Amino acid sequence: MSDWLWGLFQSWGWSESAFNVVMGVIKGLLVTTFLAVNALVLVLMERKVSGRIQRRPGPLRTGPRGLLQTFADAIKLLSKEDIVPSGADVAVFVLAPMVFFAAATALWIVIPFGPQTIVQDLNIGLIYISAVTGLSVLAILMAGWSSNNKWSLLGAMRSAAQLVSYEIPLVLSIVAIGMMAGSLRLSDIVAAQQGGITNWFIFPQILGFLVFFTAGLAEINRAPFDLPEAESELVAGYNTEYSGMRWAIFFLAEYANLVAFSALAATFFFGGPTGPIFPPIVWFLIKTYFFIFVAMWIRWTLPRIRVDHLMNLGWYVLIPLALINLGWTGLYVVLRG
Amino acid sequence: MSEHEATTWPEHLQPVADALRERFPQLSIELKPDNWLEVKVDADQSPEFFRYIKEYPGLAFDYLLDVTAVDYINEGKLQVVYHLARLGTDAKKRGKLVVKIDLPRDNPRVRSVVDIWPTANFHEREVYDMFGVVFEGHPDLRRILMREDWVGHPLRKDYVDQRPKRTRVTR
Amino acid sequence: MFRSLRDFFSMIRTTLIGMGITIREMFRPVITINYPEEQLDVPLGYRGIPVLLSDEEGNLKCVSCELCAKACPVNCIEIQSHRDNQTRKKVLDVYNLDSTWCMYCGLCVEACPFDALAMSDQFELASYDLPSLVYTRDQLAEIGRRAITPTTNIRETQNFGIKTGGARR
Amino acid sequence: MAETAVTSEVKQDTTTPAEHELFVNMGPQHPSTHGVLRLLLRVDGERVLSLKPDIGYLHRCFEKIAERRSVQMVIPYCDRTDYLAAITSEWAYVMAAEKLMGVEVPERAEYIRVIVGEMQRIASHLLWFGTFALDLGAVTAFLYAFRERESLFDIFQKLTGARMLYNYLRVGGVRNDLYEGFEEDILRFLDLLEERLIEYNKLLTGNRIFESRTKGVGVITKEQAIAYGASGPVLRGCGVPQDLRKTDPYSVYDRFEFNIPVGEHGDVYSRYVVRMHEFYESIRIIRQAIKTIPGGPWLGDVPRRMKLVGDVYTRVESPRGEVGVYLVGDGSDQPYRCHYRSPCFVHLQLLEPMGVGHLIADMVAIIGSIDIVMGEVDR
Amino acid sequence: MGLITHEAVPGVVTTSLRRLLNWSRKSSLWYMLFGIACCAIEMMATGASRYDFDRFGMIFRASPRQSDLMIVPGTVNEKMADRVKVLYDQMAEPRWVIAMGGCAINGGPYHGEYNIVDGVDKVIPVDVYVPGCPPRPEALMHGVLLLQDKIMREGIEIPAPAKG
Amino acid sequence: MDLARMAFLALAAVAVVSAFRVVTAPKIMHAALWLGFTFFLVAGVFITLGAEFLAAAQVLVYVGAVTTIILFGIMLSQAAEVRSREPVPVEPLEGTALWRRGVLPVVGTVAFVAIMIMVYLRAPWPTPATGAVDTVRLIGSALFTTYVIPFELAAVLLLIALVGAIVLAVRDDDKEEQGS
Amino acid sequence: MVSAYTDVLIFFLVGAGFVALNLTLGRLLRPHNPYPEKLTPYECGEVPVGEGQAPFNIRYYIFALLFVVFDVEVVFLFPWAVVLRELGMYALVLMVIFLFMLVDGLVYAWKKGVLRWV
Repeated sequence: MSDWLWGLFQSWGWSESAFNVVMGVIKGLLVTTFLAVNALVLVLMERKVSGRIQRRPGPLRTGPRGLLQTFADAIKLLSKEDIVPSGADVAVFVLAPMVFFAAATALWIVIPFGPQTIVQDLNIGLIYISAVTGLSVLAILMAGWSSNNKWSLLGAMRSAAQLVSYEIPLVLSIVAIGMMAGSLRLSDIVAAQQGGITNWFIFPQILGFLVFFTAGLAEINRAPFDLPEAESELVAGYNTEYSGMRWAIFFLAEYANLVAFSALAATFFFGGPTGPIFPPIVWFLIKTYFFIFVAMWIRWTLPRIRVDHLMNLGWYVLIPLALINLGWTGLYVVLRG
Repeated sequence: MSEHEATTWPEHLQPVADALRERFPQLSIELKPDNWLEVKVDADQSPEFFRYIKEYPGLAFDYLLDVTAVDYINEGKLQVVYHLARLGTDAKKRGKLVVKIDLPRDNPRVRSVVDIWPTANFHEREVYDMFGVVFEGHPDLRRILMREDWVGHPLRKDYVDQRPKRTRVTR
Repeated sequence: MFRSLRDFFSMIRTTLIGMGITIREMFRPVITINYPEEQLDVPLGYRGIPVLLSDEEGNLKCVSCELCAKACPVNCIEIQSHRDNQTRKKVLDVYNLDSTWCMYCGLCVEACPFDALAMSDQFELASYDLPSLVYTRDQLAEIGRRAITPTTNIRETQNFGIKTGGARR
Repeated sequence: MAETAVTSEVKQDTTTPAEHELFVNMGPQHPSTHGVLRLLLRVDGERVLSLKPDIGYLHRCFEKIAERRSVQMVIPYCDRTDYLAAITSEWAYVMAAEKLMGVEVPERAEYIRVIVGEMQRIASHLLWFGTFALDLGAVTAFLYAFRERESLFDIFQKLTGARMLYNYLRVGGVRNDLYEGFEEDILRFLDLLEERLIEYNKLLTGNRIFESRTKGVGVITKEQAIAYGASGPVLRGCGVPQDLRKTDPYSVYDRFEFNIPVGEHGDVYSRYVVRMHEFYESIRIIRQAIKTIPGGPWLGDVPRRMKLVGDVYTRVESPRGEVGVYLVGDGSDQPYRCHYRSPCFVHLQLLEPMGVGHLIADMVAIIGSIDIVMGEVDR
Repeated sequence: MGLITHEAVPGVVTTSLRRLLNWSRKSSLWYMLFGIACCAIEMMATGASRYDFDRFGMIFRASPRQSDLMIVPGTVNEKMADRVKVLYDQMAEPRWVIAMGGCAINGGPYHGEYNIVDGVDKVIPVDVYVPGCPPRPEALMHGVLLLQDKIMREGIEIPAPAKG
Repeated sequence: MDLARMAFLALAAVAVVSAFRVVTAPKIMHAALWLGFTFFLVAGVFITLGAEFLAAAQVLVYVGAVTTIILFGIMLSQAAEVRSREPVPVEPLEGTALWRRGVLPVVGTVAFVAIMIMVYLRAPWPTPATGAVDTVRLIGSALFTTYVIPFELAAVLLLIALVGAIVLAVRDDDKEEQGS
Repeated sequence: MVSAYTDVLIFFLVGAGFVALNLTLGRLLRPHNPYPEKLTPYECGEVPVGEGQAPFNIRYYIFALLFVVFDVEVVFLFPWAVVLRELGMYALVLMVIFLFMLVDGLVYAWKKGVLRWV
């Protein structure tokens, strides 16, 4: 299709740059749609999974078997009043969800849907991932600060400290992946794991996976690390004052991040979107949704960790483990050549 | 009350009564159901009494159960009632004590026992809130259950509700 | 640090145990009652709204003695009656039961010496406005009649399962 | 809108704000204050520097109401004080009335009371377990506890006709006899519960995160607990084996064999463990009572005209601690004064020694661990 | 002001849009986690597995900003009344209120006592009254179904069914 | 003019405007956010110059970390006017203030720009990297061959920064304890 | 190569645009009825007391500072990761030395107890 479009553009006498821009917009819209659809599915899935774990059916009455539940939620949120509390810093308040969602979208540029199906296979892919995930700290701080609410502020400070602390082990475990593949390109990482399960990085990188998974859960605010929004403690954390669509955007972005995290876990450690029989996109979805399910499963099992233990876990456990993993990976790579 | 009654008391309560009489010979001690000992104390005597029953080793009532009051409007008095106990599984050492202090209905004042039993804090606040009994020496004597701007003390028998009527709100 | 590490691994271990529990529960059947479509059987003796009972001919058993109104802790029962000139019996004119004041304690039923009152199984009383929540004599009698239809298979003296009248012995 | 003094006090404080300190209102509407408790926190970051409980948001004039109703009519109101343990609050009141009227309670009624009382303890502890888990973020454990609670409610419903507020105890006995098949029902439930308790322990008690959140948090010493008049699991969690069922037995509790579980450290975890053990003790008591329950009437001879004379204080071990009722009668059938001593009202004072120096997240655990029922606190 | 107002506007497009909106609102009533008294426990029980509010698409939110439905489960007294008002005010529109239990409807067993506000509708407007003391979970769900009916009719001229 | 050049100019222009806003924003919070935005745009400028690694590092370190630290700083700051969400009142400059706050910065800026221009004119610029060159690999090789010593010195520098930060924070705490 | 990054820019814009679009769409549908009581900051039903924003303890700052330091370190790690295979043991040793110094700092932070959460 891209070739056909390119031909069309050439016939119109447009330059390659213009073509790239148009293609970029198309890809962006596709990815956004993908994220939105995913979020719709995930919200329902989360409610169904949590329901099953708790021996109840979950949404049932909206549409057949409750399938339209998230559509109803979305439309309702869309038509819900949008409150900007008095004393809030309006510009920052409005901007925060945008930044959060934009960062969540931008992350998807480098995530491979197939061995070659990547929006842009940047050759600094891994650094790009590290850099973009860091942006959500900014958004959360903006949201918490601008709300003029104490719970928001507490939530924002918490989550900022949390994200900041878990970013490091996360990135360190990503570096180890880069070492294994000898490249920062995600397509190279997928390629390096081709040829059967034994080539998956999970085996030499079991420690790295542990660190990545734990830190990743913390980075996307999933239980047991869902402290920023800890309902029983901080009411709703940094988004206490957000209502309607603005709040929904945070929600959406968090689910987008969950999908991204699961996709990355699959890509880094489980061979990425490849496998026998099925086309890559199917494998991509299977593996991604497996990790999404695991994240949900964990969420509905565990109590919430306390904030100081969270920090201890980050600094005293995960960073040392990540460094050990780094050393081990270095030896592994050097010795195996 | 009288001497001959005392002989019918359960054995383990005798030392308690003796210890009380030792310091306060005039004290009337009565046996109530469930082996409660009841004493009546004057308001001006109360600080000394409470300190004594807490600190005297033979008594050592370390556990204040409850402080409340009763408004005997016909007799023109407010009675503050303290329920005390000693902890312990040993039945011999167990003792339960009811202390009653009569106060005048207008301007009832009594010494606070918060410094002896910290638990009295909320109880006394509640009694103040509901009956208007002023506990002297209480660290923080404010209304506890009612709104701060509430008028009157609701559990008094002559209390009249004087709130303005509220009307229904419709959308 | 080693303590923290140990903690971390024991955390993972106990998490896996917990996840084992939850996944096992996940494949068990749901226990939910799908309310408007299916409904839990309200057990015999459940205390819904108090209703007036009728005898076989469909006449109210109530003799307007007002014992129920006196026994009610919240005064939610309002009774008006007049004495019929011919039969010299009291006739119940108004029997208003405010379902919002009622605490469904069943004391009125216990007070009734004529088995004329029973706690029904009716509890779906929600409404948009307040006046409709005061149940009148006829409404209460209607619910009461519904309950003694033969299909419900409840003995008459034990309407709705509650022993009426003198639960003393 | 009138400000309460607590608010104005804080306002005074905030006019000279200390360095990096923040005043936070926790409640009355907060997910984990178990109703309408309000805590005024002064925090530095997330560490609590001082806290003041503010109550009265559910004051429902129980004591005044009791003065205007006849003896039997007060019982449903007793249910609504401690709505999670309606039976035990009824029990304390009914016992007081019986003492004032000199009514004998038949033996069967006492046994039934013990059985429903312990069932109530299980129900209350199940709810506490659930909400405590919810406070700590474990939603699933909450729903599991409610699941078991529902099956217990089925039995309660069959027995008393209501789910939560039973109005089951009467002066002189109980309202109705155990229904046919009660024995099988309750024994089946107890077996189920024992099975499920193992599950709870695996899911929550053994969990490392849970342990780290509860151990060493909200510690009070034995002396503090006694000085503040704590009772029930809060006191027992500090290592004081005080349980009215054993130390001052009422009803027929002295005929059953059971232990008083006692904690060691006086922290949230100890209180948690004490309650978890109490499940087993209650199960034991019910099993014994079911086995040995005598026949006979379930309601004693009560004079038609009830007269309350004198004053009496009765106490009962509720799931939360010691419930006391101080009942004064003036010869009529209405109590002249009815005072309800609630354990949680007393325990609230312990929040300050427990909570200061901890994090906001710990406050949630602490409040959960003392198992507050606001209806009982405010009455 | 949005396209959709509270008044009924005739027209096929607005009506079907309105119907869609109403459908979405009634299907996703997020209720505020707000417990006052005994009824709050039954409210929690309704949310629990046996009855499961989630079937109706109802989940709880702690913040009033994100909730659509305020279930007032319990007695509102003078001290609480102002807070209930504040919380109601802080909810984003559209918002609904269910008065759960006799106490919230008009004081219930406590009506007329000192310190009791006789019904939460003296403070905030109430849409559906659910009597009971406390109402069974089914009764509360019945109330929710009534509210859903009411929401479906909002802004559209559908004759209300006979009350019952 | 090709797209890269165009993008370069556009990004640079926006960056300058944004940098200007950093200085003129009435609210300090906004200033910090403008600064973050400027960093972000500078990263874009780097990309147009073919330095993708540098750009990513810029986003990672400056946008992600440095802006965060500034935001933290604002939130932690004790001074009420810094924390305030209200605009800071602008006072007219006079006397020494004018000299210190008006003239000196201008002189400094002019000098800085002059030096920059000089550097620009005299430096031997390499030809911009084209297409498929893996800059990361180049940097890596250079780092561990030519620039080994500076690389290890960077570690020392970071260590010093770390220790310095800790010492400052701890001292601040001590002071508080004495103060209160 | 620049074109690869136009996508990045476009994605950011599309993300922000998606948000803006939704909010604009919502504006057509949603009620808008602000009044002072509604706009008061939420504080569990109370009228807010004091300022919404108090300064935090300086200890939080340490986390951010450490983060910056480690972020810079990570920037060095990435090129190293890529070339490790070619350069072999030599680069590994260099990096171990590099990391060792930073870990030093971390250990120092532990010992000083500044990583304690307040």
